[in-house]
Order: sequence, then C-alpha cells, then structure tokens
Amino acid sequence: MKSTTAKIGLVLWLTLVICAAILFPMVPAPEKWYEFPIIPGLEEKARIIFFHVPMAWTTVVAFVAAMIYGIRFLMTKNLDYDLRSVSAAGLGTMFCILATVTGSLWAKFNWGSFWNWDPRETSIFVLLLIYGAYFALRSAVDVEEKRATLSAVYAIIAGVTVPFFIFVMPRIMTGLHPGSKGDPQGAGPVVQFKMAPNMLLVFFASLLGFTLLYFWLFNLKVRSSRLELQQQSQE
Amino acid sequence: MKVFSAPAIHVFLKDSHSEIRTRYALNALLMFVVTALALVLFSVGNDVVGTDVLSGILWVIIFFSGMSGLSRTFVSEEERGTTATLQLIARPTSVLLGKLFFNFVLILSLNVLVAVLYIVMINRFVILTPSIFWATIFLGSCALASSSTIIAAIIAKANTKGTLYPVLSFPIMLPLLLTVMNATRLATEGAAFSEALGEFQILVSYTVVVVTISILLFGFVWKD
Amino acid sequence: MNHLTLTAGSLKKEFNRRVIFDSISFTLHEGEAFAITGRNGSGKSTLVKILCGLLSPTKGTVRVSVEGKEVNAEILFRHLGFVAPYLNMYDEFSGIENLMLFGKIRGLENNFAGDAEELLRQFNIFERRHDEVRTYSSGMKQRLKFAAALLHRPEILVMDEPTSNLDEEGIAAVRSVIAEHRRRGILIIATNEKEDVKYADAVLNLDERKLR
Amino acid sequence: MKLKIIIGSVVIAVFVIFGAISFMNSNVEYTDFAKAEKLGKKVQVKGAWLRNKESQLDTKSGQFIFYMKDDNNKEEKVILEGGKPNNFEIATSIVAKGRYKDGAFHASEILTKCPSKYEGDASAVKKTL
Repeated sequence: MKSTTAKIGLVLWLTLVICAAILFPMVPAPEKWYEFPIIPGLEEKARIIFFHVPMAWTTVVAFVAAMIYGIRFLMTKNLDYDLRSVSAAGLGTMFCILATVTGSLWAKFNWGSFWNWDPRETSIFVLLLIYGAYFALRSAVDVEEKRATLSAVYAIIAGVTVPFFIFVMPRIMTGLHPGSKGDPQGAGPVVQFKMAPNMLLVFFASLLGFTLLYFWLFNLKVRSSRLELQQQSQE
Repeated sequence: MKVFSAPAIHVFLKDSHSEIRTRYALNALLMFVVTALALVLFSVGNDVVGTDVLSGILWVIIFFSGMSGLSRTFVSEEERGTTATLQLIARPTSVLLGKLFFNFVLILSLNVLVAVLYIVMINRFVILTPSIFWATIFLGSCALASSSTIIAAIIAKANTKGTLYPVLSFPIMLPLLLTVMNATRLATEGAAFSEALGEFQILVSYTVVVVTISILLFGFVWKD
Repeated sequence: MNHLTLTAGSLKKEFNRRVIFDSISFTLHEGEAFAITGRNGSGKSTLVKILCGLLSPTKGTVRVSVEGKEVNAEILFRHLGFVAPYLNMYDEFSGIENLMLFGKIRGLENNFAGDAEELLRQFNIFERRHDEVRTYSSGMKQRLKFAAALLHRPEILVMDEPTSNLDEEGIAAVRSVIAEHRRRGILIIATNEKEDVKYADAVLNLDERKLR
Repeated sequence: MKLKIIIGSVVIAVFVIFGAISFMNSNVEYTDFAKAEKLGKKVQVKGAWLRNKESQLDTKSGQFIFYMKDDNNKEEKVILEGGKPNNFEIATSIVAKGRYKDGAFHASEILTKCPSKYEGDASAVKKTL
C-alpha cells in the first residue's frame, strides 16, 4: 500500500461498499439488481452483516498476524517483529471491541438483550480475553526482549487452543445467530453462506475492503511505532 | 530414552520432596478447597439447586484452587533464585516434563479430594455414571496440569505473578473447563459411557496439543 | 592438541535496546585461563551467563567443542561447571542432599556419592553436610556451590566473583581449584580481584572492550 | 531442532483433527419421541407445547413439567430440570434436549423458537473462529 493510487482506490472502494450497504432498498420481492430481499424478523437490521461481520473477521486476521510475527520473533530474535506483533494485536483489539459493541447493540434490538452467551458471542468474548491477557502480560515485564519472547509464546499457546473452542462451543450452548435456524449445524461458529447473490457480492466486497483497510492501518501503526522508537533513542 | 526421561523423574522427585518439606503449594491448596467448599455449602443451604449448576460449581472450585497452587512450581524456583541452578543441571525439556508431572499429581490428588468431599457434603449431587465421572476427573487433571504448567512458566518471569495467573490461564483453559463441566453433567444425568466419548476425545487431544506446544516453546521461556 | 575449545563469535547483548557490549570475540583452548574484568555494570555477569548458556545473546554465538565434536547448546551444561553469587542452592535440603540431587538430575552414571563427600571435605563443610542449607553462612553456601560445580568433573569451569564471602582458608581452597583446573580444562573467571587476574593467560577488560 | 518443530507441528495438527472429529459426530441427534423412547440416550426432539394440558412449576424439586407434541403428533410428558424457559409462552415451536426415562422425557434444556430469533438471513459469518 505504498502508492497514493492504491490508497485512493481503497477509500473509493469502501465508500462505494458502505453506500451500497446502507442505501440499497430492501423490498419483499426484489426485481432490480440493486434491491435486497427483505428478511422477515430482521428487516433493515440485516444490514449489520456488511459491517459487523467484516470487523469480526478482521480481529481474527489480526490475531493470526500477531501470532505469525510472534513465531518469527522467536526464530530471529529481531525486535522489529515484536513491534509488528504488538501493532497487529493492538489493531486487533480495536476491531474486536468494535465487533463486540456493534454485535451487542444489534442483539439488544433483535434478541432483546445486549448479551446472550450464544456460541459466537462467547468466542468473540474469549478472543477479547486473550487480547486482554496478552497486553496484561506485556505490561508486567520490564525487559523488552523478555517481554517480546513471553508474549510471543503466549500468543502461540492461545492460538493452538482456539480450535478447541470451535469443537466445544456448539456442544455446550445453543445458537441464536442468524443462520442457526435452530439446527445443530448452524449453532457452530462456521456458517454456510445462504444469501441473495447481490447481498453476497456487497458482503464480500466489504470483507475485502475491511481486510485491506486493516493492512493499511497496520502498516501505518508499524511505521509510527518505529519513528517513536527512533525518537526515544535520539533523546 | 533413558537419558531423556531419568532427569525428568528426578526433577519431579526433587519437587515432591521439597513440597513435602516446605508445603508451599499444599497448604494454600487445602485451605482454598476447604474455604470454597464451605462457602458453597453455606450459600446453597437447603435450597434446591440443579445438578447442572452443581457440576459447574465443582469445576469452579477446582479451577480456582488450582490457581492458588499450580503456579508455585516455577514461581518458587524464581523466588528462591534457583532457576539458574536448575538450568545448569538439566535440559529444558526434562525440567518441563518433571514439573508437568508434579503438577499433574498435585492437581489429580486435589481433584479426587474435592470430588469426594463434594459428593459427600452435597446430597443433591448424585453421580449416576461413576465411570464417566472418574474418567473426567482423571483426564481433566491431565488437561489442567498441561496448560497450567506452561502458563506458570510464563508467569514466573513476569513481575506481578499472583494476579496475572488467572488472567492468562482463563482463556486458555476455557474450552477444557466447558468440556469437563459437560462431561460431569452427563455423569449426573446417567448417560452411558459411550455418550461421553466425544468429551474425552477433546480432553485427550487438548492435553496432547498443549504438551507438544509447551515442549516446543518452553526453551524460549526458560532461558531469558 | 585442540581437544577442547570455546569460541565466542562477535557477541552482542542489549537490554531494552541499550547495548551492554558488542562484538566480543575470543577463542579459548584446553589449559587456558581467561579473566573478564570491568567496573560494576560493565556486563561481566551478563557475558558469563551468555557463555554458560543461561542467557541468549542478541547477536553472535558461543561454540564449544569437546574432542573435536561440537557440543549441542542444549547439553552444554554437562561439560560446564558454574559458580556465581546469584546461583542459589535449595534451602530446604541439606548440603549433601543438594549434591546428590544435582548428580541424579544430571543423570550421572558413575557412583558420585563418594565424589560428593570428597568435595565436601575439600571445601571443609563435611561436618555440616546434614544440616539444611538455610542454616549455612554465606561463605559456607559459596563453598557448597564450588562442590556442586565440580561434582560432574566439568571440562569448562566458569566463576563469577569466586572469592566473594570467603575467608582466608576458603580463598586458598579456591586458588587450588583454579590452579588444578587450568591444567585440565578451560577456566573463565569474572573478577576484579588483582590476585585472581594474575592467574589468567588472557584478560578481557569490558571497560576497554579489548583483549589484552 | 528443525526436526523437533516438524514432529511437533504434525502432532498438533493430528490431534486438533482428532478433537475436531469428535465435534463432527457429537451433535445430539434430532429425533421424535418414539425413537427417543427406544434409544434411551440424549436426543433433541422438536415439537410444540400443548397449551391445553396442564403445566406446572414444582418449586420443591425445581422442575418444570409440561406436555409436548412432536412432529408426528405423539404426546409426551416432559420434565425440565430448572425453571420455565425464556419466551416459553410466545414460542412457535420448541426443542427439548434430554433423554427418555421412566415414562417421561427428562429434558436438560429447552430451546424456544421465536419468530424474531430464527428466521434470519441465514448468512452471518460472525467469525471464522
């Protein structure tokens, strides 16, 4: 994301996606290409999928990035990878909070309460806990090299236990999320895409846009952290 | 294999011997169990509480009792300044396996104690399928020991050891806690042993995965 | 006759991005004694810990080869004895128990019980061998550390401030260890005692960062 | 060292899959009352609450007892451990999770299906976690 054209392109892309997501009308029987089908019980509230889901997706991408940079730090002992790992995790936390807040606001209107302990709500809560623990650990270690090592190790251990949530959650809890339909398949965190084709298109466009936005922000964060370090060492 | 395992066994023996002399972890663990059980008994009283809730509470007691004792293995080395001594006489893997085994024995005996006291003291907690229940206690102890050991190793190197331990271990242990609670519920419902096989499968694979990743990463944590 | 060599290759260590030392290189052979000197905070202990594999360097390597074969870093401890003020024994065990424990954890195969008693005699703490270490004075603890470091007959002996806390008699015991060990292996001493530096074939002064 | 990492990764991958298999075949089977009676193991039965038959909350034993009709119109007494579920009154259909024992269906959990909850756009990939 070095050139200006790419940045302008991304901004345009996201603007278009957001406009489409908010403005396209919802009608009972869609005829034109821009009309979304109305979903009984969700109506206009269905639009959250274009924002909330990409945010949740981005936190996962961020976590994987933090983990991979953690592994690379352990292999090379180059503190720059640690810096990237923290930057990834920091942005991941932000997106995680955003996804939790938007999801819980939506849940208030659709399910009647802010929090329902549905499997996916629980998994994002756990991810939030992992991020919290990661930063709590970092703040408890003084020496930078040690901090980098310990937090990388923690991120990796948290990473390998995450798949177990996927197996465990649906056995314990019942799903409320759209897509669950009360069937055991839908209660899992992995969901089939059953959507009108035009909605699906906007949805994937948004997913792509958010992912690129994340990498742009990540790039900025890494560069600003490097500058901060340089300034500190000059003082 | 002989060279590989013998040092681990002696690390375990050293820790057990030391524990018997100092009772660093044991006293804290026992006091916690007694206090927590008494509190549960007071608050439950004669009220009717569902077995679901009771099997949940059992593992809450076990989780927090474990918290107060399991981190001791590495923290005590760090506090006494013997970490470097141990580094100079054994491979990291031997130390990890020795400590892992020590934690396993500690948590298993704690769990059996808690489970027996719990069944005796709370009348409504009836185990209809003992085979599921005891298998859960055993495999749950394996899983708890595996994750608590590597977390303890991380904690020992940080500044605020006590408060950090539950914070770091909770998200890691949550899948296993949910699984053991579910398995315990099956045991109280009188399910057939085969119905709980899925739960056991999760516990076994969780233990293997966490122990493997611990062996791979412990070296980084152990040597500064 | 290069049965035993220890090579430090451009070692660098940083703490919190502050450079403690940089590009330290040297090679030691069997029968050599090496001294590391420098003011407090010059990184003597840090360097010693890196040589023993207790700390990993930011950059650079420490290579040890015994009888021409390079030793894997994970099992370097088998060829190494280390004495330092910050190396503690297990307080709740007695002196002899500590030694026996170390021998067992190390997986020593020969009968080391006799060696342990012999070492305790050599450092004059045999009388108190059954007392818990917590009751020992700091000098006695230092003597026990020497016994522990020599138990497995290491080829490389590393000492950080070896004579701290010791009385005349203890210092004499250490001197005889130094004299004996420099004949059969590699000896590394981090110290500021002029007496100890005298024994060294080469001296690294961390204040000046060069070999003398 | 390299070898150790490779073996470790393989072990982790194998056991994660091993754990995942238990997830695949662990879902509690959907069935009807007739089959639940025969199997005697934990199942899920979908049906509707019979509003005309008595339902009561036994505060002493902490059980909620009601009658339910499954999709094949077979009626059965259901004993739920615990209080009345949320949204029980407005539910269009309910799912009872539990096992058949001693002439009644002992449910450990009741899912209520309310119109607003389930007829979603069937799409939310909330996360791939």
